Amino acid sequence: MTLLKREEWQHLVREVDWTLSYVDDEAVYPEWMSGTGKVPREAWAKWEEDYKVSYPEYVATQREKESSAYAVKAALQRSTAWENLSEGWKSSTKMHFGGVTLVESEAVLAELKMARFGLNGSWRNMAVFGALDEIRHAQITLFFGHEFVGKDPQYDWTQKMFHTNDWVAVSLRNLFDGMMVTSNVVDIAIQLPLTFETGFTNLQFVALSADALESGDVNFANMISSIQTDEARHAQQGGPTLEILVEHDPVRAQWVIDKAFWGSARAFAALTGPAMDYYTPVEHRKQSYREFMEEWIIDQFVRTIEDYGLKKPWFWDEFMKGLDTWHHALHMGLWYWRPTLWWKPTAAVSKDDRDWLREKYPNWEKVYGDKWDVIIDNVNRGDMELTLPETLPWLCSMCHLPCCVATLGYDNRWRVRDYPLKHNGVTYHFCTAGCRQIWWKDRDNLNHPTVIDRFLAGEIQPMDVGGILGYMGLTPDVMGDDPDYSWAADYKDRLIVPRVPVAGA
Amino acid sequence: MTANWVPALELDELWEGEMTAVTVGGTSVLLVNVDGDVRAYRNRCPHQEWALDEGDFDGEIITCSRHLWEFDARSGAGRNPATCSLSVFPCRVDEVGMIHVDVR
Amino acid sequence: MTAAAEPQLVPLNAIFAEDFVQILVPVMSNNTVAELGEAIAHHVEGRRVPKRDLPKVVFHDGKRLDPSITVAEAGIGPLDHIRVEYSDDSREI
Amino acid sequence: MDHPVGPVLRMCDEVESVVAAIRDDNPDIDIDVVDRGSYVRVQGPGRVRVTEASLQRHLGPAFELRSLQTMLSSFAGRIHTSSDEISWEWATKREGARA
Amino acid sequence: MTTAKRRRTWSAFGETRRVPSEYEVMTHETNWTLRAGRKVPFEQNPSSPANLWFLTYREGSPLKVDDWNAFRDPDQLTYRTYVGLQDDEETKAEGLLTQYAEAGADATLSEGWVSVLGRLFAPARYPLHGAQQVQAYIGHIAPSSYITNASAFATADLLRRVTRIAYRTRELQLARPGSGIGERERVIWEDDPAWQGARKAVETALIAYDWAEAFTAIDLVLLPTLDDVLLTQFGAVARANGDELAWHLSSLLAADARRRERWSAALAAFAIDQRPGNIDVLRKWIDRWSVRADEAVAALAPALASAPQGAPSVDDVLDSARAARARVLDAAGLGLHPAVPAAGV
Repeated sequence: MTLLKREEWQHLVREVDWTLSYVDDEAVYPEWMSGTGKVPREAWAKWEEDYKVSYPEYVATQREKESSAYAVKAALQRSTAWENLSEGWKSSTKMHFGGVTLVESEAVLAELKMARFGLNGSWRNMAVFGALDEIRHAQITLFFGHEFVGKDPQYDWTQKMFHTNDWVAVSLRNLFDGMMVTSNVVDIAIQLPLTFETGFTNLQFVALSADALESGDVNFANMISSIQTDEARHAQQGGPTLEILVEHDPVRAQWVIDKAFWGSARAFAALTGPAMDYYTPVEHRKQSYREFMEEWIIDQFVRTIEDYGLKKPWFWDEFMKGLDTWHHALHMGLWYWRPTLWWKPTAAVSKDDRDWLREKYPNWEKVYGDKWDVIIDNVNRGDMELTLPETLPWLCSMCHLPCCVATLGYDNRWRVRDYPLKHNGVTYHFCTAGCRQIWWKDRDNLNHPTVIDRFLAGEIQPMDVGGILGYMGLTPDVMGDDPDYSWAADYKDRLIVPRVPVAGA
Repeated sequence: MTANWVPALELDELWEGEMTAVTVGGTSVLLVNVDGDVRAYRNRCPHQEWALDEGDFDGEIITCSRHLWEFDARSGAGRNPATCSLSVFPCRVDEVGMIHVDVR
Repeated sequence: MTAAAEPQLVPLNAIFAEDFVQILVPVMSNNTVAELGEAIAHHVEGRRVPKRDLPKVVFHDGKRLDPSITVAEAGIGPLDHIRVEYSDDSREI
Repeated sequence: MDHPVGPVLRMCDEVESVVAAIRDDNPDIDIDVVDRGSYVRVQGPGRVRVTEASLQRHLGPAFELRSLQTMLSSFAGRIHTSSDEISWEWATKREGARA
Repeated sequence: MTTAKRRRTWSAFGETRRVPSEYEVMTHETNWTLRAGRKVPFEQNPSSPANLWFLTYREGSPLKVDDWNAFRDPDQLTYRTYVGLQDDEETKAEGLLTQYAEAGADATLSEGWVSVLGRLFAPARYPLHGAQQVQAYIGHIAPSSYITNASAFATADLLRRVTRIAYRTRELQLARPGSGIGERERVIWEDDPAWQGARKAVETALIAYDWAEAFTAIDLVLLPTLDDVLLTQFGAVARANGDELAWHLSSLLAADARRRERWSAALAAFAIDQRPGNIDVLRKWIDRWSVRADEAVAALAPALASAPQGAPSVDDVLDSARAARARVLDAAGLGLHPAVPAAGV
């Protein structure tokens, strides 16, 4: 072997920092871009990645990945695989295509920012591979989503979703702009690669692939699990950054992780939760959302941060309790406000579904069953107007998701409680104590109108459901509806006996 | 001999860069829009009679999905191999944007 | 200046009984508290919460309101939080 | 298992061979395999390694260690990559990466 | 035959009757911070530092066109084509490196040439890394995803070049111990007068925060000028000194530079075509950065001129570098003698 091993020469690629003298260091690495904070500037010289890769290895390996992903695509292109998927599962993929694709593009901007403003040459080099990876993810997802545009116009939202003011777009832009681009690069490295990519994306890209495969969607399973192999590498930018930050400013390190964790947990409850526990047909669900969260987040991620000498986030109890409620309520909200979606949300509350939900979530029936029963009876009676909204759900001023978190009170009753905050004479409402606390600490950046605020300010005209749908960019060919309401059929018989509510039931 | 034009497809349905199969008088015809000009070919690869509309068209080249034989979309001439070509049907677009093909 | 008595639009953050979500409900400042309760119930009762043949009770800032007074008289302002319960569930929460 | 670490491999034809190579490279510990269909969690206590030499024994002499990355969707523990082997390690205090 | 209108592609392409290319499908308007109808780029307080930065240096750039999304990379690179292309190129590079290593070529190089390699070739990883940073910034803040992606690929190309210089540096260090190669690059970059013009230019380019000025500085002026010295002229002199490997490797790496110049010239030409007034904006920056580029070359030229064999004169080095820059500017419609005389030159 006459080629040198990577270990022989890579230090020279990594040693590319020099002392600036024609311009100020502070001008090239401005504090609010580079974010060294309390960390001495020279401390970043120690930054070193664990997962090393060189350019020639990178292009060779990535070419292999691309060939195999597109080969699966080509093999399935002329099969009827897509036609045979359930509408429920297709909705999981539409949600992914619309909700994730351009996030990958924003991650390109994040990586390029680290490639420019990162405080160590090795970090900047690693971010260049990260930027390429994220271009790959955006492009492969756009390519796959585009294949279906002719079959179903909802796939147009693969490219379109984030260009609209759909409430999901507003919520996710708000989260990801802060997590990926508008923070300084030290915080970005901890929020994006460390918290988001070594934690939460595993849930959407690895765990969900298990449901995809069970549902017969080989293409999608293959695409997302292949994407995550890149994340596994470039996510390693987080570790060395966190190590240095923890040494010099552990309070900031803990806060940045906590904030990113909370925002991610809220978003995944809205997107991944319903896909796993409702849209995936019950017979194909590999594990529940809660079980996947336990496998990927609670065990794996918490172990990682404790390994760095940090603690569980301050909101841990509230978050853990939310594993049994957040995504169930968000699912109901997505279903009830289904015209605002670019997929066809199945309610998925047949008797079999409910048996499964009760088994996985012992409180499910008590908190959500009675509401679905009212909806089921309206569907079976044909009172469809009662299953459609005439107003907006209140949106949290922090996560921009509906305020729909029920908690168990001292009186042993489940209620959605208000978390208000008065600031400069305006009352803000939050879905949880966690959201309220984060907003308060970051209020100068995050004080941003929700769709409710915009509506009340008269920005949305006319001020009715049609005006709102228009503002959100929804066209009649895309607007969501339940695929067939077939889950209600199990309960047709009970309409014979009028429901007599029992006081205190 | 006069032409026997049969309406086959609205031009609106065939964008630049697209190909599609239509049936005209019992014959499967491949319509291809190359930079705004429409061509019509017998929808059979001369190699093993495989339907060409199941193949790929990149705007210039038609590729049969079966054994990857390639043809110039403008002329129907074989590129790889160059020894055979597609059979061409006369084709025109009328003033209301309907594509007509003569398969007789 | 318009007269103080001119009715104003009062958008509220509302929750009805054990419903799963807070909703936006706009009322007028000269609506009565009873009308306010019904306006909120309209979006929920028989839609997600079973309709019950019981009077409704309106809470604002933890206080149970007299159904006969107006929204303005009750001191309810824009963006305030309102909770509506059936009367047998009217323990303060 | 105490301190489980190791790779999460995406579904592909080579998974069984990779697992066999990992077992060869870690003869003194139990390697646990959790199969979830589209992914397989491979873990052992404390430290798990896999070498290019073992992978080549199971997957053929042309297999390059870097190609393992095409299957590596995720992993538990601190990763360490060199030209000859990849390892995953439970570390209570990070000592800094090694070249 | 169906009569219902079937959607064929992204609605973002508007009223089109052309099927977009794979490149367009995967590149078109993927940056939501540029969405139509936005009040500010980021979904947060309009006066947040990030919003103000982007409003100033992206939206507020004096280089303006109505729709940057109409720009296309002439090479139409996508990720898939990029990694395929570069894997082929790197395979060629590794073939060369293997072949010359087996032949023990480094041992045969003259002392005089080794000293040119140590002074001119090995330290280049520093300015190229600086250029890599600026190229990343351009991608970060560019006003269209078409520009962001082209710039990201160019950033990776610069990392490729730094990687290959590092690899050769280590080989030379092993083959020629005592030459200082592999140890003195940072000192040379920071202190050797030959590099101070380049260092000043690169450091200054790092703080050119207007996206279009950064693009002009790096892609239209500094790199086209410096690449002529560090790749083209260096390669020719290397060959004259019996360093066939350096000559071959420079030719391989020059393909990346040519590709970057193609899209850069196309982007400048696009801007001028969309709004003729842009020619004045670009010229002002080109004039400013050309002075710095020429100073950089003037300082470097003696290092190349010290080669034992086939050394060019200092003037030849400068003339050649200026001519290389002029070719890129000509391709952009920014030549010294434009067909249509522009005002204010």
